[in-house]
Amino acid sequence: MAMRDPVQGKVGRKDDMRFLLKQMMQIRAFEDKVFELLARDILKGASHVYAGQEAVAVGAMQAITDKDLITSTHRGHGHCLARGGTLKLMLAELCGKETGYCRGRGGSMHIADVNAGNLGATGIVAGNIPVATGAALACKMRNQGQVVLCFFGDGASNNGTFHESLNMAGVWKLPIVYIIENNLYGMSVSVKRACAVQDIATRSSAYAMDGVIVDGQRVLDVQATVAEAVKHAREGKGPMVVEAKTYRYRGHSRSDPRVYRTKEEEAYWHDHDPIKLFRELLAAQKVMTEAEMDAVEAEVDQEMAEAEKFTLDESAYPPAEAVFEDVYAGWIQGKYGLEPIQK
Amino acid sequence: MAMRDPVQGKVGRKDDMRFLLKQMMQIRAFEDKVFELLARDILKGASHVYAGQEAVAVGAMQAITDKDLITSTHRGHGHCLARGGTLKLMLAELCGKETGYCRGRGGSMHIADVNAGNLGATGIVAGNIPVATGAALACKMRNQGQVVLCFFGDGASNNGTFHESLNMAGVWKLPIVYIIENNLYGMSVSVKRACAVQDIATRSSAYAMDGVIVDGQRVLDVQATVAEAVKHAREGKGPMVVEAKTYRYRGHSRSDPRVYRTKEEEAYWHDHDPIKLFRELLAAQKVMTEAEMDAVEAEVDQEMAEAEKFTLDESAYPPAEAVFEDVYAGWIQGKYGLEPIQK
Amino acid sequence: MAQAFYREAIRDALAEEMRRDPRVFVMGEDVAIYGGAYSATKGLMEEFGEDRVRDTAISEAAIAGAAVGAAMAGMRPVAEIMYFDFMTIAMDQFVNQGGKNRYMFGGKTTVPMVLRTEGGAGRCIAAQHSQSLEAWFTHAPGVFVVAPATPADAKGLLKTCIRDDNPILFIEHKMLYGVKGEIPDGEHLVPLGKAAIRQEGSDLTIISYSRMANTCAEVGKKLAADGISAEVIDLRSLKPLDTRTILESVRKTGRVLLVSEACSNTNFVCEIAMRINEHAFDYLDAPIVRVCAADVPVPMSPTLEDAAIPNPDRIMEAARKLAKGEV
Amino acid sequence: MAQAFYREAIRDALAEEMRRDPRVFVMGEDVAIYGGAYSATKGLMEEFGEDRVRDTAISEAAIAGAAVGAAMAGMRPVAEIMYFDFMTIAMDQFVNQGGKNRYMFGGKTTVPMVLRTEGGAGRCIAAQHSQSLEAWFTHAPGVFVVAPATPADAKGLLKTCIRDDNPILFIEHKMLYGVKGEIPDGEHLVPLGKAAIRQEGSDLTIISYSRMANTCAEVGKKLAADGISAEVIDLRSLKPLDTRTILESVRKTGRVLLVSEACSNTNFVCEIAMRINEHAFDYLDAPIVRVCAADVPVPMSPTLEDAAIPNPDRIMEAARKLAKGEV
Ligand SMILES: Cc1ncc(C[n+]2csc(CCOP(=O)(O)OP(=O)(O)O)c2C)c(N)n1
Ligand SMILES: Cc1ncc(C[n+]2csc(CCOP(=O)(O)OP(=O)(O)O)c2C)c(N)n1
Ligand SMILES: [Mg+2]
Ligand SMILES: [Mg+2]
Repeated sequence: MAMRDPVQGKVGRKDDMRFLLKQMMQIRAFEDKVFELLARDILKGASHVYAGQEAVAVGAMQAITDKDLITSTHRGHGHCLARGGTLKLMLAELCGKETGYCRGRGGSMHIADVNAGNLGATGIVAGNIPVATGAALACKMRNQGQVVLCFFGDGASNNGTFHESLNMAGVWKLPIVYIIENNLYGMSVSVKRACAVQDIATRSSAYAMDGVIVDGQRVLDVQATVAEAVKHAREGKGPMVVEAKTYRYRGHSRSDPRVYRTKEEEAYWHDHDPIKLFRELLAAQKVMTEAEMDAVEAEVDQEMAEAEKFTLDESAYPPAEAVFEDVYAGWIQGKYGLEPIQK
Repeated sequence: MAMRDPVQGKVGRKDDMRFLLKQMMQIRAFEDKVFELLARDILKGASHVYAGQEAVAVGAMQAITDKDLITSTHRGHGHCLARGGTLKLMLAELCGKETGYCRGRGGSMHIADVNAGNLGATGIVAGNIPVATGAALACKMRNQGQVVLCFFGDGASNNGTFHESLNMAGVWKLPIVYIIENNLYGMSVSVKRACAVQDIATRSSAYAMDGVIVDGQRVLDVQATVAEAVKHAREGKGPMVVEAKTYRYRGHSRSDPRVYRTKEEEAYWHDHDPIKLFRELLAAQKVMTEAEMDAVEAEVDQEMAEAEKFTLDESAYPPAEAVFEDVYAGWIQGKYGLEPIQK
Repeated sequence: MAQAFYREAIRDALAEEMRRDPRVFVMGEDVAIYGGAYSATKGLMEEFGEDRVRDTAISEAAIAGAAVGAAMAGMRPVAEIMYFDFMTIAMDQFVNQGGKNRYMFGGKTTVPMVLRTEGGAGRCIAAQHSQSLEAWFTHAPGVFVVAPATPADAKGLLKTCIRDDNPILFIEHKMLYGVKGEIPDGEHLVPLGKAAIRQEGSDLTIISYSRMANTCAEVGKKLAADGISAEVIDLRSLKPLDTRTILESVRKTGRVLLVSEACSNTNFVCEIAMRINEHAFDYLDAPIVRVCAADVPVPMSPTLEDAAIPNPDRIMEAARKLAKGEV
Repeated sequence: MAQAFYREAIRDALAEEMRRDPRVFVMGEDVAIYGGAYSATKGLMEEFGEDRVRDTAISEAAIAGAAVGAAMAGMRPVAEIMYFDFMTIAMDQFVNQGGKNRYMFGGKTTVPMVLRTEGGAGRCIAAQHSQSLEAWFTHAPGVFVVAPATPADAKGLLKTCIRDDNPILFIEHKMLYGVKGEIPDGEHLVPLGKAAIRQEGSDLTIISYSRMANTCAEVGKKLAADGISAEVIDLRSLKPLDTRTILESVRKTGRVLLVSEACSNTNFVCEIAMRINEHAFDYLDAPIVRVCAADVPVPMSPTLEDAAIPNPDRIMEAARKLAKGEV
């Protein structure tokens, strides 16, 4: 098995391009709002924001169909949105409101929409790699042509579950694409200091899998490269690894002073901003005018404002009495312990 | 990083060669006795026997010095003997006698001699890979030129701890040599069905480490190859992986009918028996005569008989009252819970 | 009623459910060609093929996690962790993902999976192959815990567990596989959360589960011969727990002996004691007594293993003292 | 006596022990450059260098296991698992190897290591970042469990743990790092296995540990204002456990309230209840009462998180009822 070359994405129909642009802008706007609400202490808890990495989720998700499945990470807002999530239900979830995707039980780190094929974010780094692999096993056994996209970070690739899962997928030739979002850091620890190899996709060889490295800032390249990997998986040729080189703009948490990296490095990546690059491409290829693109941004701002209003003004917290609901399917806490729910 | 070629071992001084031969014979004799005592139900518990793999432990252990450390596996008798263990104390341990290495608390799966640099066997497959890696970290920090040999099987290489540990050793350039005893099966599951790659040493590339594959049936090749890896590690060049291709003769447990492998395959490996091959070499190179070698075997039989006598006739079981001893250093179970041991 | 070994009961339950529901499949180390370390999956590969009976690598985290994912994606996996002791490696996947996904996701998913494992001491295989770790799982929200003592319960409960929509830890016992018992003919299902009263009695209540439930049943008989009337309860499910049956018995006897093969400190039986204390305090005529394993890693040596694990004599002695008011 | 934050107390304990003993070193995720997710290792890398303060990859099993190996090979590691919830990944290495090697090897090795971690709820960070899993470890033979509530105890106990020859799980609490308290000057060591009586009293005994011990201390004061005299015990070490202090108090008050932030079912406080039942049954004037977390994955939403975790009001109410004989 060897390292493949990434596939270069070509500009497509205007509608499609507008959709990609809009999704990236939605994610960016969402994350900006999240940061603001965190600062205002309206949003509780921890939120790991996706700003900077938008092209990965948005590009990758274009490569699959509705019936396919994904698993996400602690940095899951981008995946959720790109998989078809709405700003409203996402923000409501982050704010712990009953109207959110998980009825406020999960929050940022557990945002999920299982019925729509997003098997969820996880607070455990690398925690979803086995889960995704099992989902791919189900896909294979059910034999309806589904594939799984499993997202995770560079840091996650040093966890044991990465190894066990990729080996399992390799042996069983499961229809899954592992998408490593290598943003150069796991929290404060750089890939250089945490990971014995710098190109994580090369690890695919340990599982007799193909690997490919793609520029994670270019949404069309991500789309095309993942599409090829998905095709490979869907055709029964087995799993693949796609490593997208990318960058997160924000600190790991709101209080993170980012001492572990330089201003120059940050500037370099802001220069390679996925939205900026895509706008430049669309303008250069005359797919959309600046004005048209600004209009998309304005539309997104509007939607974001509505989502904020929905969340803060129109959504309630779950009632305290609901605390025991939905731990078990069919059972609920009673006076003496768990009792079957009477139907 | 690349795969290295194994080093070919040369026949050395007669005394040394006699020592290697004797150790291999001791292990074989020990394992035959173990099987016999299991069948007679004198030996309780599970024993994973090393017969067939003798050249690996014996050869590898020649490559290190007294101050170095090793970790072993559930198949640990060979490592213990080759690291300087005596048949008496080993057999006593397996039989759960107070005179054994672990005073009968550990038995086969936990045989250890920490003071002699054998940090022990473990019942958890792959369980000692992190422990060995931590020991290597200690060696590096203490800076006294020690190295660690970490033994484990093909099956263990599919466990998450393999990945996490080798990555840690790779990043920190720890003085450790990972010795994979690839005997083609993890219990009943062949490497073909469990492991996405067949040459496990190639996985070293995922950790920026050198790997090398050696014929595990040729004790001198193992010795020379491991010696080179140890030198590499001791000089601060970082960890290495050595994969020894080998075979276990016996079933995984006494009741294992070995349906997962063929009689032909077994015959092939018996034909490549490590003791047989070494005897042929010593004879061909006129280092030892057949008679001399037979004399070694007789000596070993005699020792084995003494070990049996020691264990069965001269050694007692630990007293039941001792059950609470040595769980904690400095504390013991009292009426109300743990109490400090009064000095 | 036919006689069958516990291991056959397990296998039959698996086979029946696999025949009934194509979503059910089996995976784990050495479950296919080998038929399971304790032969509880023997013959399944031959009947259902390698697709539905899967040998895995030695990757406990991936086994448990893959079961979680497969369950969420529409299958009903029955995964095996060969020894309870190795659940230490699968904890995150089973407890943090499997047990919590439903709740974290607002009730919008189910994780219908069974994780079969096998625990307990008795074979002199020492500290990493003899543990009983059920207390970790009764403490973990989102997962059920089942530990049958008889072939009939093993069969009936395993079938029920496979049909249930929750992640369930199904704990077998290494010393029970070779035990024979009657199994009701036809479709045999045992409900979750219902204890079995193995013997009725009025002087004291002995509560246990898994292998120790059988030991307690024997002790109960011997006590009867001595004129002591013990009610012996076999919990079968530890979560959901049949608190009502326990309380009824305690209200009758006023004396309770709890028996478990797991380490004493923070043993699951402490939860039982706590519930009795909460709901039947005034009925207690004596302190609740526990006979559990010593708080030590299970030693290999037979003399020490026996000293570490509850045996019939010690249970009997504790029961006698309790019944005679000597506690 | 100087004032210090809990997080500073931890850091000072580490720094002092590292200065005293060159074998002591620190490793974990983000402990070096970042100074720890909760800033408890800030400044250590600057003083002791990257060799003795090591950032690791996200490899919890290897972190715990490497600590075990380093300890057996002559060092005294203090490893960090960033959230208690991630101990699920390190269970095998810590519990099966770290906790058992000494016993399995016949007492011929020691494993002097501290695994620092941080648990508890209160930050709305949901089910995988809010757990209190101490019950798993009190149930695991071979390891000690320590959970300090105050800066002084955090410092004094951490120093003691580093000097102790056993593998110790040292549990900090995420809501305590920013709490200030007095710390005795000079060498300050707190012994293992000694509870602190935070308030003396005669009407009931409230027993807790970690953050909840502080909450209980406050509740104790408020109860005093209502004329209820509560003895408030902060266990500090859960294993070894100061059973004597507990029993003395129970013999005096006859009423016991147990408080823990961990899930109720098989909570560690059940072990305390069991010991009280075993050794002071006749002194009990009422059932032992527990206030623990609901048996649910910790929900993110603030209303639900508050409902799931014991709060001062619920503890107060339970204490009042108990004191007034309404239980
Ligand atoms: C098992 C586990 N270990 C540690 C953490 C704490 N943590 C949260 S995010 C993170 C970094 C993850 O790095 P990476 O996988 O590269 O993803 P990124 O945050 O860069 O997107 C860490 C260490 C965690 N949540 N889970
Ligand atoms: C973590 C764990 N999983 C499973 C087992 C059961 N088991 C014992 S030995 C073995 C096979 C190990 O294979 P390998 O590592 O190749 O070593 P070998 O037995 O071939 O020497 C298995 C599955 C175990 N002891 N530990
Ligand atoms: Mg990263
Ligand atoms: Mg093998």
